[in-house]
This record gives sequence, structure tokens and C-alpha cells, in this order.
Amino acid sequence: MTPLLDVRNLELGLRHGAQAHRILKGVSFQIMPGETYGLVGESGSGKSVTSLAIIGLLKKPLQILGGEIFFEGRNLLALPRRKMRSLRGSRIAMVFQEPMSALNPLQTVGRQIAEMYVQHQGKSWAQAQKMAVEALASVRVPTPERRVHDYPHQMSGGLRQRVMIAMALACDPALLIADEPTTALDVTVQAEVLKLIRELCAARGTAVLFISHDLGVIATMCQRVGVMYAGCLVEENATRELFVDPRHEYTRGLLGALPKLGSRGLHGRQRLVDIDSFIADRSRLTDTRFIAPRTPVSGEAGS
Amino acid sequence: MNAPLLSIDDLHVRFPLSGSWFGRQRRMLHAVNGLSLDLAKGECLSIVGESGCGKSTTALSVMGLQEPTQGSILFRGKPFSGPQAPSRMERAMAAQMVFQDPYASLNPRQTVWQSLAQPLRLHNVTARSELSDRIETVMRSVGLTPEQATRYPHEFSGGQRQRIGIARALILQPEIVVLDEPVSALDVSIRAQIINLLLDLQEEFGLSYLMISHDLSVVEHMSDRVAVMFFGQIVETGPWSAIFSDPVHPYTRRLIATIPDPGAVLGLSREAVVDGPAQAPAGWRFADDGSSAPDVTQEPKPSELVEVAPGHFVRLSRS
Amino acid sequence: MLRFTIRRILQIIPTIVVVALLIFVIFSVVPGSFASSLFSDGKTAADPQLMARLNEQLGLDKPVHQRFLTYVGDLAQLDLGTSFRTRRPVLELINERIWASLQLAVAAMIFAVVVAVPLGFLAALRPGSILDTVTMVGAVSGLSMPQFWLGLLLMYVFALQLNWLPSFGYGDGSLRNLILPAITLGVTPLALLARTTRAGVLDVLNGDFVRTAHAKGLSEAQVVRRHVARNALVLIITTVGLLFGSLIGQAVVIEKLFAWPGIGSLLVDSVAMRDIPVVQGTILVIVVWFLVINTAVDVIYALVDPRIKQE
Amino acid sequence: MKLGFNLILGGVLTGLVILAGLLAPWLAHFDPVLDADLMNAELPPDATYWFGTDAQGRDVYSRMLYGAQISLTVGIVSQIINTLIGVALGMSAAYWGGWWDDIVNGLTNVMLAIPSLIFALAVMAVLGPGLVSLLIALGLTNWSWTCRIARSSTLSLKSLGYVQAAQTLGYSDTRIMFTQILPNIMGPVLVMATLGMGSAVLSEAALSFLGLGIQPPFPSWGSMLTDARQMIQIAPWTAIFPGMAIFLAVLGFNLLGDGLRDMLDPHMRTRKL
Amino acid sequence: MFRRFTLAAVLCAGVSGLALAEEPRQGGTFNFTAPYGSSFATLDIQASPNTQEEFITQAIHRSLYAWDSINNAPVLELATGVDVSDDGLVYTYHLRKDAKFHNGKALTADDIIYSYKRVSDPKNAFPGASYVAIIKGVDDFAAGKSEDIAGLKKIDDNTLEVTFSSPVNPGFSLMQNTTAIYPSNVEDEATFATAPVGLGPFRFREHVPGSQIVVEKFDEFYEEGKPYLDRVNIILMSEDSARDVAFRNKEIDVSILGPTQYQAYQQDDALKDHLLEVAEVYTRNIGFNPKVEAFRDKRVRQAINHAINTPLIVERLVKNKAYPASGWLPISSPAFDKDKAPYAFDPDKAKELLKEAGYENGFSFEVTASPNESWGVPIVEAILPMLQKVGITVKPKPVESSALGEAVTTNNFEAFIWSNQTGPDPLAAMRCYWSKTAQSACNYTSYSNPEFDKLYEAARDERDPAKQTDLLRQANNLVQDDAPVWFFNYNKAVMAYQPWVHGLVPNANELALQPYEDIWIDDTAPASRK
Repeated sequence: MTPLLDVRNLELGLRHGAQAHRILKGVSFQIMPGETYGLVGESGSGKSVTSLAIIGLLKKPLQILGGEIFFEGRNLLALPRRKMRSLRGSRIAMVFQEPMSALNPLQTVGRQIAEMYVQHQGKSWAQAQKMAVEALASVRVPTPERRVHDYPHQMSGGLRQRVMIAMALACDPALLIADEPTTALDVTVQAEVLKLIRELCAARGTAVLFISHDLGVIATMCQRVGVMYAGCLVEENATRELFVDPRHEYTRGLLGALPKLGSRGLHGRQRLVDIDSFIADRSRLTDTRFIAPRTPVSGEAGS
Repeated sequence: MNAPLLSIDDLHVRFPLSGSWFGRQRRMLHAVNGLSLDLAKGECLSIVGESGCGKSTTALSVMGLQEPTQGSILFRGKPFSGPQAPSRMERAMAAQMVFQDPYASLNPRQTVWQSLAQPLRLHNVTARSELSDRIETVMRSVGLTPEQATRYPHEFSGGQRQRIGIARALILQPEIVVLDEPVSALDVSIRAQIINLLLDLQEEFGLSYLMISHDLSVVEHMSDRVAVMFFGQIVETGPWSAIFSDPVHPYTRRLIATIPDPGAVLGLSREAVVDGPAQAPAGWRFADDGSSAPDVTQEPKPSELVEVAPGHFVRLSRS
Repeated sequence: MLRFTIRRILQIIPTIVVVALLIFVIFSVVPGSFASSLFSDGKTAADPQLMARLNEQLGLDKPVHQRFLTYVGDLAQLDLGTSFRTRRPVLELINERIWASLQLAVAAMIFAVVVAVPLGFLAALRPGSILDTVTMVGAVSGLSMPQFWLGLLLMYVFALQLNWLPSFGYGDGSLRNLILPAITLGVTPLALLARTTRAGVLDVLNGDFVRTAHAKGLSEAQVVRRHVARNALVLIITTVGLLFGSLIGQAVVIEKLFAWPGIGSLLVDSVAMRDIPVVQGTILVIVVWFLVINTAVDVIYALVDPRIKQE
Repeated sequence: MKLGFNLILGGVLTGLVILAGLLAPWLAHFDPVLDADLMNAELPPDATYWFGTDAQGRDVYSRMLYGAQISLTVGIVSQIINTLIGVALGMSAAYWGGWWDDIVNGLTNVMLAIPSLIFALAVMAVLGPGLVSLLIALGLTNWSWTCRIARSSTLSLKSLGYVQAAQTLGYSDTRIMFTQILPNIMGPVLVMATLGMGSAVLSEAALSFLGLGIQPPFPSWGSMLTDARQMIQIAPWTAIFPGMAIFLAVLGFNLLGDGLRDMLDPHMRTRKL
Repeated sequence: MFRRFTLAAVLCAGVSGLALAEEPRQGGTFNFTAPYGSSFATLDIQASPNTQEEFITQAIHRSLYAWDSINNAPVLELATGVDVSDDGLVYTYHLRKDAKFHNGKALTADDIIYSYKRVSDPKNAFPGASYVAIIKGVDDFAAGKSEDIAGLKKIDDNTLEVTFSSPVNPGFSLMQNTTAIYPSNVEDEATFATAPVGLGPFRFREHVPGSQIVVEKFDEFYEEGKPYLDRVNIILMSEDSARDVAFRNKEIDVSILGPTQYQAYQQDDALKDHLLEVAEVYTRNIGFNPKVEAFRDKRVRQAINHAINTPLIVERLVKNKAYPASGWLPISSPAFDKDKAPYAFDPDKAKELLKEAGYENGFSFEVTASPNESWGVPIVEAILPMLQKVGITVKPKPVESSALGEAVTTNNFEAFIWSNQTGPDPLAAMRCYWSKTAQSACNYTSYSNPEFDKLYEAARDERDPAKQTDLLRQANNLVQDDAPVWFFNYNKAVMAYQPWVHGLVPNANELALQPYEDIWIDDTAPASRK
């Protein structure tokens, strides 16, 4: 089986004349069709710029310094802008962190969804508007035929994120990039949105690149996980293996630093792992990597 | 149990909604509705809930940053709010606060030393040597070196800033520290350090914590008692173990069930999983199951907190 | 929407009242009087008897509080009083002049908008380009020039040297007479508007929803047309409104320089002649104009931006 | 334009004006008032009179140096008044809120509704022409923008941790305003003040044109330009040099203000309209 | 019998050129400029004393008398003849029979009675009231004691008998534009302010407020064959530099020049041949207030006159657009003494005088001044270094024009610089130094000299014009010696006109006031004007 997305040795950063400041230092990973792949890491580890590089929306002065990104067999970095644009939205779609600012405040959500059909499927606005109602229904927005006329500010954060998802999935993309899609949401709403993404993507066979700093969310969503640290992918493994048996020092520190629900009941209150005392020399961290050999994709992640 | 250090009784906070100031009475947003809580000496009481549930308003009321519309707050039995409230200076000795955003909680134009020395001077600690001593002590106790005090906030990382914020809260040696989402803005690895620090400090100085949080795993880790808030009311309160192992209210159960805890998700620890529907005790029903937002401009329907186990209360209505 | 509009209109009333009181107070302590100003050019020997009689006639011999009550009473009936100098109702005088002012303000604003908005837009789309640099240097230069100096310069070049346009006056109200004063008056709003447009568009371009639009696969032009333009418009409308509202007040110098028969020159003359009712009336009208424009902008704003109505 | 370019050019131009003003007694060749010899009236620029002489036979170069003092005084003093009023009102209104905020807001709206030139004209009519009147007139005119900026900045600071912490630490309101809020709103206020200096110089010129300028015989650029506007054909130098001085000085203030804004807060887009 | 004052007309070369007998061309449009403000206050000329509004009157209205600019005397305008009683108090006017108002009404004695009553009506508080006050009974009427003015008696429609309260020349008063004759059959007097009706050669057509007044030829004007022009646009242009551009651009036909432009136009070959100059009857001066200790000493006042190089200021700063003053009465006044020497520029003498007066260490005083370029702050700036040299410090105190009048008439000044009308009637001009004249009226320097009073009263009562003139000349010279003011200059008014304009006259009262009915434009005018 060929991977849907194959990121090879991606390097990006800023260039000052001859000098280059690297933010990503050779990141490689693959996502199979239909697979949900998680990138986890702390702020500044480079997970978000990775996703922007894939969809081709890096903002100046950030630029690609090296590597390749193969998507459905084509190197996205070598693709003409026009071709890349037609892929965006139709084959690769993206959901952003902050649904309020990611939606155009002056357009009804219906029109913003409809725009996808107009753009990629050549529908008329009237047709597209009808399809938008269905799209809203598919993300389980109650009374979609009314909600389609709402403006973003009239919706709650959870609903807005559903609109974003409806928009992203409108044209059945092969890959959905979800960049911290629930960070801005309350915990109960987060659970619903995560469930929605999981179910819709599973139903459509959409592969997901799921980016989060929250190990719990990653565990909920992903089949395989890559752990990023300082622009490097330091460990990659199937989710369960990674959590049960973290191989890399940094992953172990990270997991230890997390208060685990129920563990106080079982073991009493224990000190959390202080990553700084756990890892003596941080600079050494990026020298080592653990990439687990690929295991066949097996159904849905989590339990 | 001794007399509580801080006791909040029937606290109401309402805000006028903007607009419609022509003629008619202003509509009010009911942020906190009849909240009652006691905080004992040396205990960590956490208020959990989702955004807009009124937990931060409660914290601000305790700190005197928000005037309660109704109800009383007593500190060691003396009024801590309303017309007989102590002055700002007296209040400062009783309670301090650690803020959520470490980037906004430090004055960018003051060095750490200034931030720490100013309140001391204000409270009549003027001798240079005593100032230095106390600043040095507090810096060390939060895991920073006294030399770092000469720097400005922007020279510190987020975790270090939060340490400075804690140092500032401790500099006047208050009895109560209100922690407003103290770790939610921090990265995972830093979060652990701050949690450890807070627990160490509590032990060391016998502090009482009133913690506001939406992160249940942190709450479980740190709290002695927990109060769950839903739209201005406490729906369930009790010892941490009761809340996490035997939640009664449907909202509490839902909250716990939706925590994306890797252990729970991957089925590594069965302890934390909440199964089955919520059951109200006989003769009672849940006034609100917490599945949809009530009208925040109205008084909530009458209900009461019922003790279902020692110290474990749940909000119920008579059926 | 209607309620919103009505509420905004009601909100400007207290401002108008305070302004009315303020200008009454200011001009009740101003030195010099209409009667004495009649003889200020020294052409006629001052006639104390006539001055006394005039003051009596104009009610200026009454104590301040009594004059104030009269003023307020008249104002409540939308009566701006009678001009000392012309002995005609102030409203009538303003009505004669305000249309020329409006004409000038509208022309200046059209000039500013037509030039500034496209320039600002293009500059923002290509920040750092030559066009951007030229536009911004031009804008800051335009803001740094004394207006009458610029007007004089234009007058000398286009009227005297090139003989393309008349140098002054209203003429028969033709467009040719309007061009030079309108351009002179329009330069400041043009510069400000170009800067605001650029900044506003840049702001919008940095917005998350523009990134979303790109992620949808829209082309640059589609993004600008469908998502950037209208959002930037909100800021542009506000700026245009503010500028337009204050333009009549700014026009005083231009009207005097170009002998343009607007209320700005009426005001300056009336101040010089101490024709207080006209001064008060004119300022009040200028203020009301400003407030009305701003209210209109708020209403338009609410139409463009669905977030405003809700509050 | 790169970041910093504005700041540098603006700083250089402003610096030149300040230098000219400060060093005027040493740089000037003649007394700007008393060295008037009508026999030397309207001489074109030469080795003695670098910028020529005016209708009174005074050295334009020397008068321009002293004019820099006046322009600086007008710009700086009027902006100090504006800033003091604006910051005091805006900061206290935002901090205390309530009826005080309503009053300040109302007052600000009133001031915004009266065009600044007209308000200055009215104040000048009451006080009579002259430097002090001008300083008061311009100082009372434009505080509303500073007030708005100070108010909105204070509002956003008010809910920040360090301001709330100061309250919980027992700081008094005035202490909080002075130690916690004021230093942190000075950036945008300073930008406003710098831009305001430019418009004050322009307003001085406009008021001079309307006959309400600075007290002669002390030279202000605005009055020099106003006096010279009729001599543009016979003695163009009397108009060109003051005109350029105003342009460059105001340009300097504007660029400095823009530069400061770029440096202090790239997102602050408000500008006085 | 009607007495004629023969005032010395100062005519320049330009005027003789105008006087060339050429057949006037009929038709055309004349673009006239009104330079004294950016609006016309009112079109009701009886209500306005301003020169600005007189431009309209000149076209639309006529008064009982008119000013003869060539002979410098008031002449009968609306009457064909007048009989004067022996005591000089009763005048019987034989009114023109051919004069018609623009509304069709023929002129009758009723119109004049109506107009004078309107002017002196206290409810109106019109500025012309003081001129009409020379008629007997006006005081009673104004005080409300009488329904009518006793001194006005209608004999028949065309004959009017006027009784004056003293034997003055009524021409000076009743030629004033503020005493213009209005038709008595207009119902709503308020319409005079917006749609004036008069007896003049042009009828009102249009007023674009703030911009211009348009008048057009009145076909039934009583002077045969006049006016020549079809239309006159009286355009408002107060800004000198704009007027300069417009004139050079040939958009306007005439322009009143300031000193700077006067100099520039004299140097411009294309413009220098078309300048009309006249010595106007205004004396510019700095008045000293005896409130200031130093000014009470005549020697100090004389010292100031000696210390200032007046001719130099006139030449360099006023660009010769003035005549250095050697006394209160102007050159064109009949009582002007050509032989009386002006104060010589002599700083040493000034110092000596100051020393004698005890001010060798100088003193300082404030001059209240308006922005006027010919008699305002710039002049104060110019005398400042000169007086500094003799130890006197001068501080300009700038005020607005409107505040100047108030400051002076309320005696609220140390010194002021102003331009005062000193003609055409020398008796009226000298009255300002009579000690019984109120300070606020025109004795601004609170001048009081018994010797002068004697001379003035004698002149006032003298019936022989020659002797009267002689007495006034003595009085004027006495004032010059006493130096209650610094005598600065008499204005020289200059008007530039386009080469195609003919018929302009040197009006010493106000050059800008021109007889529109005599003006015509020739074929060289631009097409838009023909």
C-alpha cells in the first residue's frame, strides 16, 4: 500500500542571506489512506508549521529549506501554484484551532460552506447553498436549514467548529489536517467535536493529520503518533505502544509529567515527573530518535 | 472540623447586560447564583466547571475584585466583602492570587525585584536588609535564584514567569491563595513543575488554596475537596475521592467521562471510567441534567444541595 | 435595525446640547462686540450712541443668564436666532451657504476615496513594493503640508501658469471652479484614507479567515474579492465617515483661500465681525453634520457587519 | 519601507529642528526682531543673508532658527497639555468606570464633534492672538484622541493579571494608575503626542493664515509663511524657506510617530483623523 | 445757494489716460471685485456701514447727494436744484422727475421722507442715523416723542423742504450710502435685505451668498444713454494672493492692490500702465493714551515722531503705497498746509527731547494693533527697532480687527495703531480733537487743548469758506505740534484694471467705489466679457 502522504526530510525556516535558521530539522513521516496520524509536541516544537507546509500556506518569511512532500504520488513542493490551489480544499482540507477567527465574520456560514462546492465542483450558488444545508446536517448541527443563514458570531464555539469541519469535508478530501481543532473548546464540547471528526473521517475513509499538544486528545483520536521536539520527530509509534512503552527519553518525560486520572486513587498522590531533572541535557534529545516499524493499520484507533 | 478560614454564603453576582438603557429595567446576567462554600485551613478546594459557569467570578469576589450583588464572604468569621469589608491593605495579608496567563500577570515595565519589593514597602517593610531577605527567600522557595530578581519579565520563560507570579502571591505571606487556572496556559512539561511547586509550597507554608480549573486531571491531582459548578450554581461538591470515584450528578459524570485521559482512553486504568446513567436518590430528581445551557438572565429553578454521603452534596429537586 | 438607528440618533442629542452650551459660554466671554466691529476699519468714526442703541436692539445689554435663557429657548424650537449683521434668520444664512460647503466636501471626499482606496488596497496587497513605498511616502508628505500653502501652489500652477482652471470662487457653480479647492481639501483625507486602507487591508489579510479562504483553494483574486474586500470595507467606511464628517470644519482655510462661499468662510467672517448668533449657529450645524454623518456610518456599519446589530 | 526607516528619518528631521531651536542664539547671524533695517528689505539670499531678508529687512535665516523654538514650543507644550488632560481623563475613566466614565465619554464625544480647527479658532478669539493663547487653544483641542487611546488601553490593561495583582496586594487606585497602568500605556500615548506635534505646527500655520497666529514680532514659521504668501512673486525666498521648514518639521514628527508606532506596537492602527 | 468745496484732486497718469474722449462701447459684463471680506452682510445698505456693501449700493441705489470724484465734492444727485434759506437752515429740493425705482415707482418726496424715517427709526438702530441726525426733529423722532420728523416737509411730489438743525453742508451727510433712498411702496421691508430695489443704474438680479452679486442694466435709468454695461458681477475676493492670481489670469477686471502687489505690479511691464492711484482721506496713526505717564509730556510724543523714520517705512514697507503724514488732515483736504514741515527723522533730537522730559533711560509701552499690513502689526514691528535705538521699548499687542475698535473706544489701550477717516469734510475730521468730543466718539487720545477748542469753535461758526478753511488749517497745525499721535501716512489707494476697462475715477473717499454707470469695456476684452 502506498502512503497517501509522504513527508521526507522536510526542513523549513528563515533565511537571512546565506544563513538559514532551521525550525524544522528534517522531519519524515507517512500517512496511509484512511489513517489518523497524530503529531504531538509542546509549543514551538514545529508541529503547526509542518501542517502549513503540507497545505502550502506558509507565510513569509518562513520558507521550505529542503525535503519533499509527496501527496498521492506527487511532490507538492514542486507543484505549480495553480495545481496546488486546486488540491487545497478538494483533496487536502484543513481545520484550524480558533473557529471564531477562522470564519469570515461577514458571511453566513452557509455561504462559506457553499463556496467549497462552487469552487471545486462548479455548482451554482443556489445549488451550493442547498448542499450546504446537507453538509451542516452531516456535522449534526440542529435545524441546519435555519442555521445556514447564521453568521459565525451567532453560533457557539462548538457549532462554529462543526461548521469548519463541514466546510473542510465538503469535497471529500483524501487528507484532513486538523491543527489543534479543540483547544479553544470546553471539555464536553471537545469530546463531541472529536467524536464527530473521528466518525465522519472513518465513514468517508479520510486520512487525518491530527495536531495537538494534548496527549489525551491524541490518544483519543489517532492510530499512530509522532512526537515532536524542537523541530524533530523524536519518536513515532502506534498509539497504544507509544503510551504503554515510550522508548524515547523525551516521550517518557512527557508522559510522566501528566497527572493521570485515577492514579491518585490507585497509588496515592505522587510527584509528577519534572522533565528538567529527568533529562539532564536537553540538547542531546534531538540526536536520538525512535521510529517504530510500521504495523498494519487496524481499524479505528482507541477503544 | 474547625471553623472554616473562609466561608462564602449565598453569593450572588449579577452583571447588567449592555444595551436597552432606555426606560426599561436593565436585563441582568446571573453569573453566580447562591453559591456557598467553606475553605478550611490548609486545604485545597477546587472549583471546576466550563467557561462561563461563574467560577472565575467567584474567585474575583473572594479577592475583592468583584463586588458581590448579594451574599456574604467571611474570613475568620469577619466580613470580607460588603460595607464592612477590610481595607485593601488588610485584605492583602489574608488572600493573594495566582493568575492564569503568566505573560499578562507581570508588569513588563518593572523588574521582578520591583514587583516584589513594592508590596512589601507598602506594607511597611522598608529596611533594605529585610526587603532583600524576604525577596531572596521567596525567590528560592519558588525555585528561582535571587540574582534573577534584577531582570525584567520578558527575559523569563512562561514557566519561570508563573513562578514569579507565585512568588508575588506569597511575598506578603497570605493565608489563602486563590489559584486561577494556574497551569492551563503552560506546556505539559512545565505544568508538572508548577503543580509540584504548588503542592510543595502548600505543605511548607500551610497554605489554603482555592483553585479554579477546568482541567479535571489537575484538579484530581491537587485537591482535597472539589466543587463542580454549572451556570452559576454548585451542582455537586465533596471530597475529591467521592467526586471522582462516585460522581452522582449527571453533569459531573459527563465532565469526568469526557476527559481525554490517555489512560482512560486506551483502557489502561479502569478506575476513572464512569459507566451507566446517573441515578438520583430516591425521592429526588435532578433539577437540571447539565446537557443544555439554561437562560442566564433568569433566576434558576429552586433546588437544594442534598448530602448523599458525608460531606458529599448534590443539587437535587424534590420529585 | 430601525430601533438601532433610532437609538443612535437619540444618543447624539446630549452631545448637541453640551456643544450648544459650550459655544454659548465661549462666545459670551469673547472680547469685542458686533457694534464696535462695525467701526473697526476706521472708515467711519465710532458712534457711541449708535453702538449703545445697537447693543440694546440686539439684546446684548441684558445680563448673560437672561441671554442664555433666550438662546436655549430659541434653540429648543430649532431657532438659531437672528444674525446681528444681516438681521436675517441664521438658519436662512446657513441654508444659503451650506450647499456650497457640501458640494466642496463631497467633491473632496470623492477625490480622496477614488484615489486613496485603490492605492491603499494595492499597496497592502504588495507591501514593500515600489507602489507601496510611493503611496506611503506621498501620504505622509500630504499630511505634512500646510493646506493653504498647497492650495496656493496649486493655484499658481494650474490657474496662473497653465491656465487650465479658474483660480477662485464659485463662479456659476460649475465643476471647473470646484476642482482646485476640492483637490486641496481632499489631500489630507486622501493621505489618511490611503494609510488606513492599507493598514486595514493588511490587518484583514493577516486574519485567520483569510488563511481559511486560502485553504479552501481560492485564488488570490477570489480571496481578495470575496473575503478581504468587504471586511476591509468596514474600516474604510468608518474612516470615510469620520473624515467626511470633519471635512466641513477643515474647509475653513480652503474656503477662505479660494473665496468659496461655504459656511466655513461664513464662520470666519462672523467670528471677525462678532456676529455671535451666526457663529453659534454655524458651529452647531457643523457639529450636527459631523454627528449625523457618524450616526449614518454606524448604521451603514451595522448593515455591513452583522455583529454590530446584536450587541 | 523597512521598519526603522521612518524612525531614523523622523528622528533626524526632528533632531534638526530641536538643534536649530536650542542653538538659535549661537547659529543665528542677527537678532530676529531688532536687526530690522528697512534699507535691506527683501534682499535675495546671499553670503550675509543666507535665506534672504523679509519685508522688514530681517534675516530670514535667523528668524527661522528662532522660529524653530516657537514651533517646538507650540508642538511640545500643546501636546503636553493634551497628553496630561487626555491621559488623566482617559485613564481614570477606564479605571473607575461608572458615572465618571460616562461623563468623560460624553465630554470626549463633544470634543470630537467640534472640528479642532474651529475649536481652536473660538478659543483664540476669546484669548486673543499670541503664543500663550495658542498653546492653550491647541492644548485644549486635541486631547480627546489621547483620551480615547488612554481609555481603551487602560480598559484592556485593567483586566490583566498584574493590575489585578496590584489591587490584591493592597495598592491604592492612584498608585496602581501611576505604577502599573501609566508606564504601560505611554507607548501609544507617546505616538499620539508625536503625531500631535506635527498637527499642532500645521494648526499654528492655519490659524496664522486666519489671522489668529502668534504674537509678533517673535517669528513663527506659520506667521512667516502667512506674511510671505503675497510676496511669492517678488521675494519667493521669504515663502519657500518657512514653507519647507514647516513641511520638513511636520514630516519629521509624523515619521517619528509612525516609526515609534511600528516599534512599540505594530498593530496599533489608530491615527488621529 | 449751494456751496462747493473744492478739494485738491490728486490725479495720476492713469486717470488722464482714462479721460481720453473715446466713444463708449455699449454692452458687456464687468467683473468687479469686492475685496473687504468673504461675504456681503446684507443687501439692505441702510443697515450696513461697511465699504463691502457699498459696492452694491453704487450699482443699485442712489442718495440725495453724490460724490463728485473729479472735483472732490458732494453734488446734488436726485434733485435738479435746491434753494437755500439765508440762515442756511432750510433747503428746498426740486427732485428729479425722471427718476424711477426698479419696481416701476417714480421718485417722490414721500420716498425720501420714508427713507430718512427708516434710517433714524430707533427700532432699526441703523448706522446712517447719525448722518440723518443733522435734520431738525430727528432727535425727537428717534426718542419716540414724535411720529414724524419735523424738519422734513413735503411741498408736492417733486418738492421737498428740509430744515437742518445747524448750518452745515448737508451734502457730506446725505451722500452717504447708508442714507440711500428706498421706494416707499414696498410692503415687506425685510425683502430689502435679499432683493434690493433702488434708483441706481443697475437692478439687482442675483446674489450667490459668499460668492457674488450680479446686477444688470436698468433700462429706465435717468441718465441718458447710461449705463453702458449690460451686467456687473461684484465678486467677493478677500484673499489678496488669490485676487492677484485671478487678476493676472484675467478672470477679474479690477483689483485693489496691497503694498506688496503694488510694488510687483509696478515692476511688471504688462501691468504697470494700468494702475489707478489716489490719495484717500485716511490718516494712519499711532494714538497715545495720556493714561501712560510718559505720554502726558508733549516732548515724549514729539520725540517718538522724530525717532521714527516715517518716509523709510512708507517707501520700503508700505512700498510707497502711501504719503508720509505731516499732520492730521490729508493732502487732499482743503485745510492741508503744504508749507508745514513734517517731523524730521532725527534720533538725536528725539533723545534730547526724551532727556528733557526725564525719560533718558527710556520707557516701554504696548501698541494695540490689528493684523492689517498697512496700519497694523507689521508697522509696529518696523518702528520697534527704531524706537529701541532711542531707548523706548515697544511691545505689539495684536488683537483681531473687531476687538481693536472696542479696545480703542473703551479707552482700554496704552497706544493703538489705526487708520482714521480724515475727510472729505475737514470740519468733521478736526472735531475729533475738540475737547467736548467724547473719547469713545473719536477723541481717542483724550486730547484737550483750550487753544485748539477756540480755533475749532470759531471754524465751526464761520460762514465764509475761505476763513473757515484757514482756521481749520491753524487747528490742524496745532495738533501736529502737540503730536497726540504719531503721524504715519495718508493712504494711497491703488487699483489695477485690465486694459479694456474705461471710465474708472479716482475716488478719494474710497477708490474701490466706482461709478458703474460710467464704466465701459472695449473690444479688446476677452470674449466672455463682451
